[in-house]
Amino acid sequence: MTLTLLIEQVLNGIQLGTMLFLMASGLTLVFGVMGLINLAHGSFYMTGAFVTAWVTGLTGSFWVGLLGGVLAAAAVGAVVEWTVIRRLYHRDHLDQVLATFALILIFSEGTRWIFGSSPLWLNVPDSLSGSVTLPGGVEYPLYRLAIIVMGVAIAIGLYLLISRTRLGMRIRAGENDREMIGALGVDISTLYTLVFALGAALAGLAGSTIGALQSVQVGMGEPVLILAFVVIVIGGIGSIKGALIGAVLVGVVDTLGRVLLPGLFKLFMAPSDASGVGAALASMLIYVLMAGILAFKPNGLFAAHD
Amino acid sequence: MTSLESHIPSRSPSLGRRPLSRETVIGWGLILVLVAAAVFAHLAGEPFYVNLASRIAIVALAGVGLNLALGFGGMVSFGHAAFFGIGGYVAGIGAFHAFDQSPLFGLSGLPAGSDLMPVLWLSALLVCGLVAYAIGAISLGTSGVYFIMITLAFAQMIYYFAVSWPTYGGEDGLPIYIRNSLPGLDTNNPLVFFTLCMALLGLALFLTQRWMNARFGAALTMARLNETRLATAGVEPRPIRLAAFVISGMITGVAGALFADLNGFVGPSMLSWHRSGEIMVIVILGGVGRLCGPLAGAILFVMMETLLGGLTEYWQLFLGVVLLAVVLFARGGVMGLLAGRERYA
Amino acid sequence: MRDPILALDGLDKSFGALHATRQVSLDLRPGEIHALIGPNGAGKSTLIAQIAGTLKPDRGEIYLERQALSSLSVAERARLGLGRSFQVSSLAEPLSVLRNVMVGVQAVQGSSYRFWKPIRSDADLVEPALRAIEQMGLGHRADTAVSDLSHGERRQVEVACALALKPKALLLDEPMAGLGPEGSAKLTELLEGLKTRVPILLIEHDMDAVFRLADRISVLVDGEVVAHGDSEAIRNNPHVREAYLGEEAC
Amino acid sequence: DEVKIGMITTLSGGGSHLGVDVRDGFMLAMEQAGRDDIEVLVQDDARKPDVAKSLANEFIQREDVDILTGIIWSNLAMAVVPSAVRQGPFYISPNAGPSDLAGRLCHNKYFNVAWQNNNLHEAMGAYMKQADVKKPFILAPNYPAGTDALDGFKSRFQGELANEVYTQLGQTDYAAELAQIRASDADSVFFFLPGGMGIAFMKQYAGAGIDLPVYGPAFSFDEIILGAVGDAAVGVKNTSQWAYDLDNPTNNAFVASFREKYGRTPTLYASQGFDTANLILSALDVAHPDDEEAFQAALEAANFESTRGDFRFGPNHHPIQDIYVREVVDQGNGPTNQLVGVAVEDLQDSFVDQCSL
Amino acid sequence: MLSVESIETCYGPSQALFGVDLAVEPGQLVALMGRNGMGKTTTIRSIFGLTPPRRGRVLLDGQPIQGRASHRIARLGLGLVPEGRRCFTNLTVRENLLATAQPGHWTLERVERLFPRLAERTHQGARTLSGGEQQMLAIGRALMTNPRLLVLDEATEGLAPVIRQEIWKAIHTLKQDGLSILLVDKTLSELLPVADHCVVLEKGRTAWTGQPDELTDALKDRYLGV
Ligand SMILES: Nc1ncnc2c1ncn2[C@@H]1O[C@H](COP(=O)(O)OP(=O)(O)OP(=O)(O)O)[C@@H](O)[C@H]1O
Ligand SMILES: Nc1ncnc2c1ncn2[C@@H]1O[C@H](COP(=O)(O)OP(=O)(O)OP(=O)(O)O)[C@@H](O)[C@H]1O
Ligand SMILES: [Mg+2]
Ligand SMILES: [Mg+2]
Repeated sequence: MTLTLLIEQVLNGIQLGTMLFLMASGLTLVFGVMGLINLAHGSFYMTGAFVTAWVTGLTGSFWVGLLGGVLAAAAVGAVVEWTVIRRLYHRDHLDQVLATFALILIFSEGTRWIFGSSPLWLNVPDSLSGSVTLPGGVEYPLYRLAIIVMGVAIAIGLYLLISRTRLGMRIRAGENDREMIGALGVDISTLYTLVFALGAALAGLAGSTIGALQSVQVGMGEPVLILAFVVIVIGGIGSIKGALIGAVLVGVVDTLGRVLLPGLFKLFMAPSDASGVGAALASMLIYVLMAGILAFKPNGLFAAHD
Repeated sequence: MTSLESHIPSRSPSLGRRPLSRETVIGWGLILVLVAAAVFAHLAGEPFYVNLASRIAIVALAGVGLNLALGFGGMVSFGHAAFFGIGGYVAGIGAFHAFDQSPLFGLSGLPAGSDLMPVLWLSALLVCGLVAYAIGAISLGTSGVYFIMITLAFAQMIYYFAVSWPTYGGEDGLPIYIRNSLPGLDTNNPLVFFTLCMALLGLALFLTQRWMNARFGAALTMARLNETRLATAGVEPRPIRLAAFVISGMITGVAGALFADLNGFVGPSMLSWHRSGEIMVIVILGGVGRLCGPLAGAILFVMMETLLGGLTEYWQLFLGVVLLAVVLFARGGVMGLLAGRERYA
Repeated sequence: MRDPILALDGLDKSFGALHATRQVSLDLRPGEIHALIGPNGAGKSTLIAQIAGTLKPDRGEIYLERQALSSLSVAERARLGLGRSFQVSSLAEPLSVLRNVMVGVQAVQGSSYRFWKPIRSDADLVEPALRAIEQMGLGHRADTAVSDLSHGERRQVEVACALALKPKALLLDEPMAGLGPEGSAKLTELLEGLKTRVPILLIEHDMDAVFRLADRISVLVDGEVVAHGDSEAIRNNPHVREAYLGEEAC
Repeated sequence: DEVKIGMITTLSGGGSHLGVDVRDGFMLAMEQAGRDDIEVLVQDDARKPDVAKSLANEFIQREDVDILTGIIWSNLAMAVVPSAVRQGPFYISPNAGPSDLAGRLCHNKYFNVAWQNNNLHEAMGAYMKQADVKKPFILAPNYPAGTDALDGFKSRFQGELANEVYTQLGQTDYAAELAQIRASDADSVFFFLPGGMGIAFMKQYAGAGIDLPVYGPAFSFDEIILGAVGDAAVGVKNTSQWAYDLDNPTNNAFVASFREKYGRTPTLYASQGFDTANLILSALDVAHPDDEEAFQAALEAANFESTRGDFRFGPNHHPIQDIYVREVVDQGNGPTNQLVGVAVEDLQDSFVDQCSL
Repeated sequence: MLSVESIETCYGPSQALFGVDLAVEPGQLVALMGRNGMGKTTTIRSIFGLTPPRRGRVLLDGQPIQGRASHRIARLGLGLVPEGRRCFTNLTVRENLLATAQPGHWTLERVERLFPRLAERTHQGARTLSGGEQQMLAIGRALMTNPRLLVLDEATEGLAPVIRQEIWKAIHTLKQDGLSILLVDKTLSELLPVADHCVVLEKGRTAWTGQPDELTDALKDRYLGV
C-alpha cells in the first residue's frame, strides 16, 4: 500500500470517528451525566435523517433540511424526556433499558408507519460534492472533510461547555446528587430536558449528515448505537474528551483493520480464504479492542469520575 | 434473648420468604397454567400451542439463567445470547455430525457427533461454563455500564465468528433435520418435548431458589448490594460473582440447546445482540431478581409476540407501547404487579 | 509487656504531591484501646484504609500477630481477624440488620460456596449474628431494613458487623459520629467492655470519649505521628493543643 | 375443496420493502384470479429465523395450510423449508434460493419461482466477460450469500481480478473500500450489496470521484432502492430475470395493473410474487394439493403466463430462464431501469447436479 | 420568617413525623434537638420539599411553601447543609462552591477566607477530601447560595475540636450578621450558648419548646438522654 493510500484510509477512519463522536457525545452526556442508559438514542439519529430527507425533498435545499432534522431531533428528544425519561432517572438501570428498548420499537415502527418501508432519498449538497486535493496529493471527498471539521469543532465546544461553564458544573453535580442540587436551588429537571434535547440534536445532526452518505431507512440507528456505546465505554463514560478519542480510535482501527487484515492473511493463506478470514476478523476487531482496553482499564481510557 | 425457634419464623421479610408467600403461590400458578395449557392443547389436537408452550418454557429457562447473573448478582450482562447461541450450536453441531457420522469439526481423531439430548445438554453445560468462565474472568474486572458493554463485546465477537464460519452454515445457519433424541422417549411428540423443557425449567427454578436461600445466595446478594461490605466481612466478591456468572451462562446454554431442537434450526440470530436484549427484556418484564419473574416475562412476551403479530403489520409498535406501560406503571415488572414490590429475599 | 496484636511499620503513602502518611509506625496491644486523633485531613482514614487493605501503602508493612498483611486482599485480612467500621457507613441498605451482620459470620465460618442449606434455618449463622447485634443494643431492630434506620443506628450496625467477624483487632473510624449523648455514652461503655477481648484502634473526634477510653493516644498531623502518650500527656502537650484540641481541653 | 396458502414474509424492520412487494404482487394476482376457494394467510416474520419457524409451525399444525410461500431471506428459508416440506405442505419460494435447496437438500415439494441465488451473479460474470471487461474489482459482504455471489461471478467470468474484497455484513461506510478501488488498477467494479448496504455504497461511490463502470445484480437497483440512491446510480448495468419494460403482454398488463393498484412501479420482487401466485393458480386448475403427485406434476409443468416471458423448471425445481441486462437511466423523472439486452439465455443454476430429483 | 405548623411526613408507608411545630424569627438561631431517630432530619427534609409533608403547613414570610419543588423553596432564600455532607464528589472544591452559587454577600473569596483549608484544596476533587474538609465545603456551598435562612443538619459532626470551634465561631459570626439559622447538633455544650430558642422533638412530635436556659437537667435527661 502506498503512503497516500494509507493517509487516505487514516482520514477515512477519522471521518468515521467524528461521525461516531456526534452520536457518542450525546450518549455520553445523557449516560454519564444524567446516569441514564438510553438505547433509544439511535432513534434520534434516525429522526434527524428522516426529517432531513423529507424536508430536503420538500424544499429542495439540503441546508434547510439539515436544520429541520436537527431541530426535529431536539424537539423529539425534549418531548421524550418530558414524557418518559424523567420518570426513569431515579430508577434502576434495568428499567431504563426496558423503557428505552420499548421506545426503539415505537420509533422504528412509528417512522415506518409515517414514511413507509422504502428507504428515502437524500444526497450530498452540491456545494460539498466532489473532492479536494489535500497537501501531499491525497484526494479526498469534500463532504467527508467537512464532517471532520464539524465534528472537531463540536467536540471542542462541548468540552468547554461541560468542563468550563456553570451549566456544565450543574449538570455534573446533578448526576452526583440530584436531590441535593435541587435543594440548593437549581431547577435540575429543566436542565436535564435541555441536556437531553442537546444530546438528541447531536444524534440528529449525525443522522442528517450521514444520511446523505448512507441509506435513510428504518433501523439505521441501531448499528450506530452499538458502535457509539463501544466508543463511550472505551473513552470512559461521561468524558467528552474520552468520547472523541474513543471515536477516532474506533474509526481508525475499524477502517485500517478492514483494509489491512485481508492483505495480512494473504501472506500465508489462499487469497480467497484470506479475504474471508480477514474480513471476519476485521468485523470483530473493535470488539476485541474494547474488551482488551476494558480488561486493563476497567473504566475506559479517560474515566471522568468514579 | 428469645429462643431461636420462636424467633426466626416470625421475623421474616429479611430472612427469606415464609413457606407460602404470595410470590410462591403465583409462581406455582404460572407453572400450572402453562402445563395445563399445553396438555389441553395437546388433547385438543393443537400441536402448535404445545410448541408455543415449549417456546415459553425455553425462553423462560434462558431468562432464569440470566436472572441469576442480572437479578440476583447485579451483573447486567448484555451478552447472554452468546451462551444461548453456543448451547444451540452445540446441539446443532452434535446433530450435524451424528447425521453424517463425521468426527466433530471434521477433524479426524475427534469423536463423532451425538444426537442424544443428555449428551448434548452436558456438552452445552460444559462449553458454556468454560466460555462463561473466560468471559466472566475478564469482564468482572469492570462494573456497571462497562460490564454491560464488555459482555456485549464478547457476544459480538462470537456472533461475527459464527456468521463467517462457513462449515456450519455461517449466516444461513445450520438446520437440525431430525430432532435430537432421548432413549425411551419420543421427542418428536410435542407434549413429550414440552415436558422435557418444563422439567428442566422446574429444575432450574428449584435450584435457583435453593442457591439463593443458601450461603452462596447471601454472599451473592451482598456482592450486588455492597461489594465493599462483603469484602470487609471477609468474603472475596469476585469469585462469588464469577461462580454465579458461570452457572448463569450454563443454564442459558441449556435453554439454547432446547431452542435449537424446538426450531430444528440454529443460526447466528441466536447469538445476536437483539437476542441478548430480548432475554433481558423478558427478565425485566417479569421482574428482576424474582424467582419466577422470567417465567412471567416469557409468558407475556411470547404471547404478545404471537397475538399482536397476527393482528397488524405494526405489531412491534404496540409491543413497544405495552412494554413502556409496564415499565412506567407496573414497577417491578409483572411479578411486582402480581406479588408486590418486595424484591430482596 | 505482651506482643502487639497489630503493628504498623513505617507506612508511607502519597497521592501525587500530597504526602498523606509519613513513616507511620504504631502498634496495638492486647486489651487496650489505642486512639488515633488528629485534625481533619491528617490521614487517619487513609491509614485505616491501608491497614484494611483498600489502599496499598507505597512503603512499609503491616503485621497482624506477626503475619505480614501487605500481599493479602481486603477479604483475606478480614478473615484473619481484622474488623473495621467505615467513617461513612457502608451497609447493604435494603437488607435487614441481621442479614448485614450474618455475612461476616458466614465468612469466618469458612465457605460461602454452600448451595443447599437455607441460611434462615442455619442456627450456626443466625445465633452469632444476633449475639453481635444484641451486644450493640440493637436486638429490637434486627429485622429492620438498614434503609429504615436512623443515622445513629447505622453506626451501631457497622460495629456489630465488625464484631460478628470475631475480630482479633478492631479498627473503628469515628464510631461516635452522629450519635447523640445517650448513644455515645452507651457505645463508650460497650467499647470499654469490649477492649478486654479485642484491642481497638479508635479514630474519634469526640474528645470526651477519647480521653475516657483510650489507654494510649497517638496524634497524627499531616500524616505524621507527632505525639504519643496517655491521655494526660496528650491533653497537656502544647503542640497537640495548638494543632488539634484548641482551647477546649481545659 | 378450499385451498389454504400461508405466506410468511418480512413486513417489519429492515428490508421490509422486499416482503411488502412480494406480498403485493402475490395478492394482485390472487385478486385478478377472483377465486373464492383460496384463502391466503399472511404473517410477518420480522426477519427472524425463529419467528419464521414458529409461524411455519403455526400454519402447518394449526391452519393446516396446503402451500407455504413468502420467505425473502436465505437464512430464514434454510430454517423453515427443509422441515416444512417434510411435514406436508408444498413450499413455493418467491425469492430466496439458497444453493443447498437447489442441490443437496432439494425436495419434490419445494419449488423456486425466482432464481437460484447465484443466477444473477453468474449472468453478470458472463456478461462482463462478453463485454470485454479485463480487470474488475469485486466485493460482497462476508456471509454465505456474499461468498456464493462472488464465487458465482467468478465461475463465469474466469478472468483476472483487480481485487476481491469481503465487507462486513450490515456495513454502511465504504470509504475504505472506495479508496482501495481508486488506488487499484481496476477497469470496473462488480458488487453485491443488498438493501441499505447497496444504497450507501452507491451514494458514496458517486461522491468518491471514481469513474469506473459499475456492474451488479438487480438486488441493489430495484425501483425503490433507485429512489433512495438517486442520480448516483445512473449508468450502472445490472442483471435481472425481469424488467418492468420487458415487452410481453403479461408483463405489460401486470405493470399497468400494479401501478394502478399501488401507485408505484413494481420491483422484481413484486413480479416474483405475481409469478408465484400465478404458478400456484395454474397448478390448482389441474389438481388439488392433497393429490400430491398430480399437483407436483402440475407445478413442474409451469403452465402459466410468466411476466418474464418463457419460464420452465429444471429437474431441481429451479427456473431455467433468460437473464437480462438493464441500465439505470434518468429520463427526467428520477432514475429507472432500462432493458438493454440479454446476458445469458436459458441459464440454469450450477447446483442441479447435486440434486437427486 | 419560617414557621412550620403541625406537619406530618411519611417515608412510603411508614410515618416519621406526627405533628411538628416550630418557628424561626428573623435573625434568630433556633436549635432543633432530640435523640437519634426522632425526626430532626425528616423535619428539615420536609421544609425543603425533599420529602414533602402529607399534612400541615410550612410558611415562609407568611406564604405557604409546602408542596413546591425543592429548587423553588431553596430559591426563596433557604440554604441547606445536609446531614452526611453530600458534596458533589465528582466536582472539584471550587466547582462545588460555584455550581449553585447565587450573587450576594458570600463570594468565593469570603468563603475561602472563612475556611482557608478550602482555598488550599481548590482544585482537588471533593471525593478525596477528608471528612472535615467535606463538611467545610458543604457549609461553604450553602453560604454561596446567599440564603436568608441557613439550615445546618449536624454541621460539626466528625470535625476536629479546633475546626469545630472555628465553625461555631463562624456560626456565631453569621448570626451576628443577621442571618437566620436553624441548627441541629448533638453537642449541647456548644449549641446552647449560641441558641436563641430550642425545639425538642420526640417520636416525630414537637415535645418541648423554650429558651435554652429553661432546658433543665430533668428535661435534658428526658428528651435528650444526657
Ligand atoms: N485518593 C486520594 N487522592 C488524593 N488525595 C487524597 C485521597 N484520599 C485522601 N486524600 C487526601 O489525604 C488527606 C488525608 O485524608 P483522610 O481521609 O485520611 O483524613 P482523616 O484524617 O481521616 O480526616 P477526617 O478526620 O476529616 O476524616 C486529605 O487531605 C485528603 O484530601
Ligand atoms: N429513608 C427513610 N425511609 C424510611 N424511614 C426513614 C428514612 N429515613 C429516616 N427514617 C425513619 O424516620 C425516623 C426519623 O428519622 P430522622 O432521620 O429524621 O431522625 P433524626 O432525628 O435526624 O436522627 P439522627 O439524630 O440519628 O440523625 C426514624 O425512625 C427513621 O428510622
Ligand atoms: Mg477520616
Ligand atoms: Mg438526622
